[in-house]
Amino acid sequence: MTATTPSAPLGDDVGRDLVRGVCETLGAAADTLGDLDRRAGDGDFGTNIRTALALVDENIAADDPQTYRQWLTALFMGWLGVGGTSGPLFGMFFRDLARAADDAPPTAAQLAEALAAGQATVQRYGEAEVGDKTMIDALEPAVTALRGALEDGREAADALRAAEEAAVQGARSTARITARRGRASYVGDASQGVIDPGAAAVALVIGAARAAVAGGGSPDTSWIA
Amino acid sequence: MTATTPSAPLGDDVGRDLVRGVCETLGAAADTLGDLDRRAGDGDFGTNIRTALALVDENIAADDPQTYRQWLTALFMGWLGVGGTSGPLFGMFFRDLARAADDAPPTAAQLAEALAAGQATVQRYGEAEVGDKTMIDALEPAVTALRGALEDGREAADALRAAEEAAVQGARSTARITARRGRASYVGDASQGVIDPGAAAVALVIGAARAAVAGGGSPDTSWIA
Amino acid sequence: MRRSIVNDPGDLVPEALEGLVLSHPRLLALQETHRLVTRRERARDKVGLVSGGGSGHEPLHAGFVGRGMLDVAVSGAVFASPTALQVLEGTKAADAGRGVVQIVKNYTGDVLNFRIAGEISGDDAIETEIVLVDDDLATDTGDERGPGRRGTAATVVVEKVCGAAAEEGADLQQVAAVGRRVASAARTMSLALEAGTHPGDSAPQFTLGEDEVELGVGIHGERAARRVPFRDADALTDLLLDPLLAELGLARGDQVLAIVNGLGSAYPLELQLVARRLHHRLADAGIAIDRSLVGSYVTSLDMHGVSLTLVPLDDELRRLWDAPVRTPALTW
Amino acid sequence: MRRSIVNDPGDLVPEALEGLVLSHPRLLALQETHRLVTRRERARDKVGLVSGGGSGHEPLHAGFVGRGMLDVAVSGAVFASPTALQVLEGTKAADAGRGVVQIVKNYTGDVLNFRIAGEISGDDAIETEIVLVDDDLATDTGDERGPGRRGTAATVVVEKVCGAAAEEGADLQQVAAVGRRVASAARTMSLALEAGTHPGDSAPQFTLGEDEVELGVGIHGERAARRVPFRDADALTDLLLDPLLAELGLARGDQVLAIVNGLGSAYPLELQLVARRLHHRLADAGIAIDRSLVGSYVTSLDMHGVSLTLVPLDDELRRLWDAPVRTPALTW
Ligand SMILES: Nc1ncnc2c1ncn2[C@@H]1O[C@H](COP(=O)(O)OP(=O)(O)O)[C@@H](O)[C@H]1O
Ligand SMILES: Nc1ncnc2c1ncn2[C@@H]1O[C@H](COP(=O)(O)OP(=O)(O)O)[C@@H](O)[C@H]1O
Ligand SMILES: [Mg+2]
Ligand SMILES: [Mg+2]
Ligand SMILES: [Mg+2]
Ligand SMILES: [Mg+2]
Repeated sequence: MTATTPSAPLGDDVGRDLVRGVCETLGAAADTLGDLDRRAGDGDFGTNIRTALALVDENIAADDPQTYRQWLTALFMGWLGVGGTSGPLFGMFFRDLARAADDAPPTAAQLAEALAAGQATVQRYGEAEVGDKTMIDALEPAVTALRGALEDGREAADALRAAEEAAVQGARSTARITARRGRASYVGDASQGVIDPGAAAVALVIGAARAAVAGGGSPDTSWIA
Repeated sequence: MTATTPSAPLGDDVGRDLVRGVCETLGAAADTLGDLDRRAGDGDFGTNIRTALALVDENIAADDPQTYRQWLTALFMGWLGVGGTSGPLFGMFFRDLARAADDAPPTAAQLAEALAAGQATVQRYGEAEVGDKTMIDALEPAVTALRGALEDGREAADALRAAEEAAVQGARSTARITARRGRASYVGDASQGVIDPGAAAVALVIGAARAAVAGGGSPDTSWIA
Repeated sequence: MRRSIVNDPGDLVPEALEGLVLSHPRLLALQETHRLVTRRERARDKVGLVSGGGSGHEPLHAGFVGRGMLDVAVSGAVFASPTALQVLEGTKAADAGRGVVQIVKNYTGDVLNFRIAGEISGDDAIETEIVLVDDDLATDTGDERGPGRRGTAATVVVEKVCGAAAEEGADLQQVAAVGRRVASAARTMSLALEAGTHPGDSAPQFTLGEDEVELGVGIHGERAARRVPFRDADALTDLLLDPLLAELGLARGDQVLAIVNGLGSAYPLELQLVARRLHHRLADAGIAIDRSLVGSYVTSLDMHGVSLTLVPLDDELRRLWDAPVRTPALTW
Repeated sequence: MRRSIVNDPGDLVPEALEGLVLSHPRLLALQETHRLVTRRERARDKVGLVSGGGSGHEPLHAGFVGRGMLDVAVSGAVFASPTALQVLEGTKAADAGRGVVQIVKNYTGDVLNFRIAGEISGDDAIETEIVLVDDDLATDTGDERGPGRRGTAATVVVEKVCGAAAEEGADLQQVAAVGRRVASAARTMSLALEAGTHPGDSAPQFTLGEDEVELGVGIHGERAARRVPFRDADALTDLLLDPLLAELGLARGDQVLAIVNGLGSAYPLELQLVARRLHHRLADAGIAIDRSLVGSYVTSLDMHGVSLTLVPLDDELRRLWDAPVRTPALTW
């Protein structure tokens, strides 16, 4: 485990590890997340994830990314090749992550600001607020927790662990909400009791980022169901 | 009653009387003839007759015919404005009658040749033979009888009376035939026992010609049913 | 249950013609009495072209009146021939002093009324020639004395090349000859998944089982000789193409004009799939689709089906096909 | 029971695009990976024009690629937006160095993906402008914060005039401005007698009673806000026309461009009746239908219905409308 300060660049391989971690974690959870979308949405989220990951793989194979930005570009371009609402929103979110730094790996502080920028972008395009039962319900607390932890002087991996916890917390809280945005809003109270799959996916992404920075430890997925 | 030889022109008003007689006779019989077509055809013959007669009336009103040819032209052009098979066939038949002579009324011999030409035209276009249960079954015997009577030196009205009798005879005989041409051929044996309406119409036309030449005596229609 | 956007069905044809002409005020004019659609500016010093037939096949024929194609279209009621008088008036209207070619789809009523009109127009010293279109391979019985093959989508090609030839200044015989050349070389096969419905009626002209396809269907809702099992777009296309290729005896290196024609309610995605298969098959056979049309040109009300027409091409036909045309339904 | 001429429904869009491009080899080219239909000869030194959206609306959009209209059309699955990546590649393909106008029908997914593609294409230093088409009067709720009116048949007019302006050499802002001018002035009303059926499905997207008409229907099989009693062609036309006239506030002496648009399986006779009534009504009101299109241009699979679009015309729009165009679906 590497200990880094907010202003020190994260490890050289953080881009690669982050992207690989996101792909592995989301790939493993795709069926479960698709089921959630089936129960309170239109059921295509699992397919959308798989399509995105296949495109990311293609991009990696074609472009042989080396730098952090190249790795994240392979990720965000893959997601932009996907339909539904999650494709463009995750795509633009990852694009902001890609822009965290120039070619070098970002610092923890830059990563936090990039996550905040990503949240703002998702909200600019998706117009969702906290409480609408969307990915914002996981993203907003994660960004807040990360910034707070870094301001408190906690080291990068530790701060990301706090962000992950907040994201999981936020995602789990969506089970208590009736959706107001996205396809899930069409099913009304039937979405009660079902975790928003996009929010859960965000929590896994933050978990994958934590793992990449911390140098290991796949995100827990047992809470999703 | 005017007595005329085959080579003497028929009366000055023969065109007018012939056309008016055809229109009155067919108009009066349209319902009955339509019924026959309903029983052994597609049922539109009555409508076709009415449409034709209305157009003939329009032509007469518009063109104010004076000569034999002008009167007959109003008649044939009216029939050519009608659908179905009877429209064009009667139209072309009457066109040949119109061409019996130039502007003067035809002689009885010319009228006979014109009837024969009309029969040939109907057969050229319709490809029906005697026995096919069509207007030819009335027309052929009428033409034969007329020519024969004139050759025998009988006067015009008398010869036309013979033609009328032959036509009625021919038309009535169609009740015993199963149709092989025209719409009636589609109904098969159901046409048995039903007089062919086109053949009946031809008999009425010859009767109207006889009346025009003889100066009176509407054709009998009681045999049609 | 089927319904139509229609007023009194008895007024359908005159009302629709009026709508067409109002929509093309610079191109078309209407002669109401005989239901003639003519060019707004009558052509001068060229062979005239008249066509027509029953309605329900739109855009045929009135949609092909204009520069480079028909001078006059004569409309009968739905699926019924126009009368001889209508055709006569249409023939007169098409005449510009150099004679008139009458383009007629091979149906008893149409042939009768056009022939009669041609004969009578002689009274007005108008020379006429009939070009009979009889491309429908499904009705090729080989019987010399039968009614012969029906006329379908090849009519568009005949009207186009005759129109171009007339515009170029060809004489009556030449225009008729090139039309006959197309008519005798062209063949069409059609199929339907669902019959059309007469305007105002609530049921289609015939019904098919879930697994049935009407192969060799006509454009008047006539039943076809064969019903075959339903299959996918490629296989349906093959059903049309195989007999056409067998009949036309095309060889590697030959060039054809192809029409993928919707019969009414086939939609563009469907026609594009048929076109794709056609291109693949002919490419494999080494036959070049040098020109093509994909769309609904000769229809049968809202019949759901498609027809495939192939016409072997040579330099003259290609030149006439490419010549400029401006009509409501075909413009280049 | 409904059936389609289709292979694997999942392959429908790429196969149909292939069929389209094979049928127009001199006009179009296909970029398969992102389902782009482009001009065969890329235009140079002009503002680029890209449009697109879900499939099932053919000939929109790919049928309007060609000289004087679109440079690139981007196709999503049936009724689904293309992805941001597809639009991005389409935008790049449309760029000839003078920026790209993106013409987008106002649906959440389309707007999202086009906006994103516009933003990202900035990474390649491509300037973009979005022209949003939102002509569907039936969805005019007056609610500022709602999704706004849907985009329907006015798209054809926007694509045509933007295409002509770009061809004339107008700059990015000018091309976008004229498109926005049309979009803000145009209004459309639609109705359906029968919904469309997804390729491969056996039932239409919704069913109507014998006496019902869906008034204000969308082009994705969305149900409309109102069902009204069935009536004849003139009265159906009035249902569309009355609210349009009320909204547009046209005055005696005004001139309009009108589109009588079939939604899929409406057949020409039906559209001609609607056109006729439209002409009569506007003539009575002293409004000139200076230009018009009657046909199926923006469809919803095989939906049986019709839409009416009115666009007030001025000299500039008329000139741009009249400018030459050569595309599969619009040529003059
Ligand atoms: N407007 C929005 N803003 C933020 N996130 C959204 C929005 N709409 C949907 N989402 C997220 O996207 C997820 C669903 O993705 P997906 O199923 O791919 O898209 P769609 O809802 O179009 O079918 C939801 O669980 C939700 O988290
Ligand atoms: N090929 C034919 N030759 C001669 N007469 C015919 C022929 N076909 C039909 N007819 C005559 O036309 C009559 C029917 O006329 P009509 O009902 O108007 O025409 P259609 O048979 O087309 O409905 C028949 O009774 C028959 O006498
Ligand atoms: Mg979903
Ligand atoms: Mg979805
Ligand atoms: Mg009859
Ligand atoms: Mg009849």
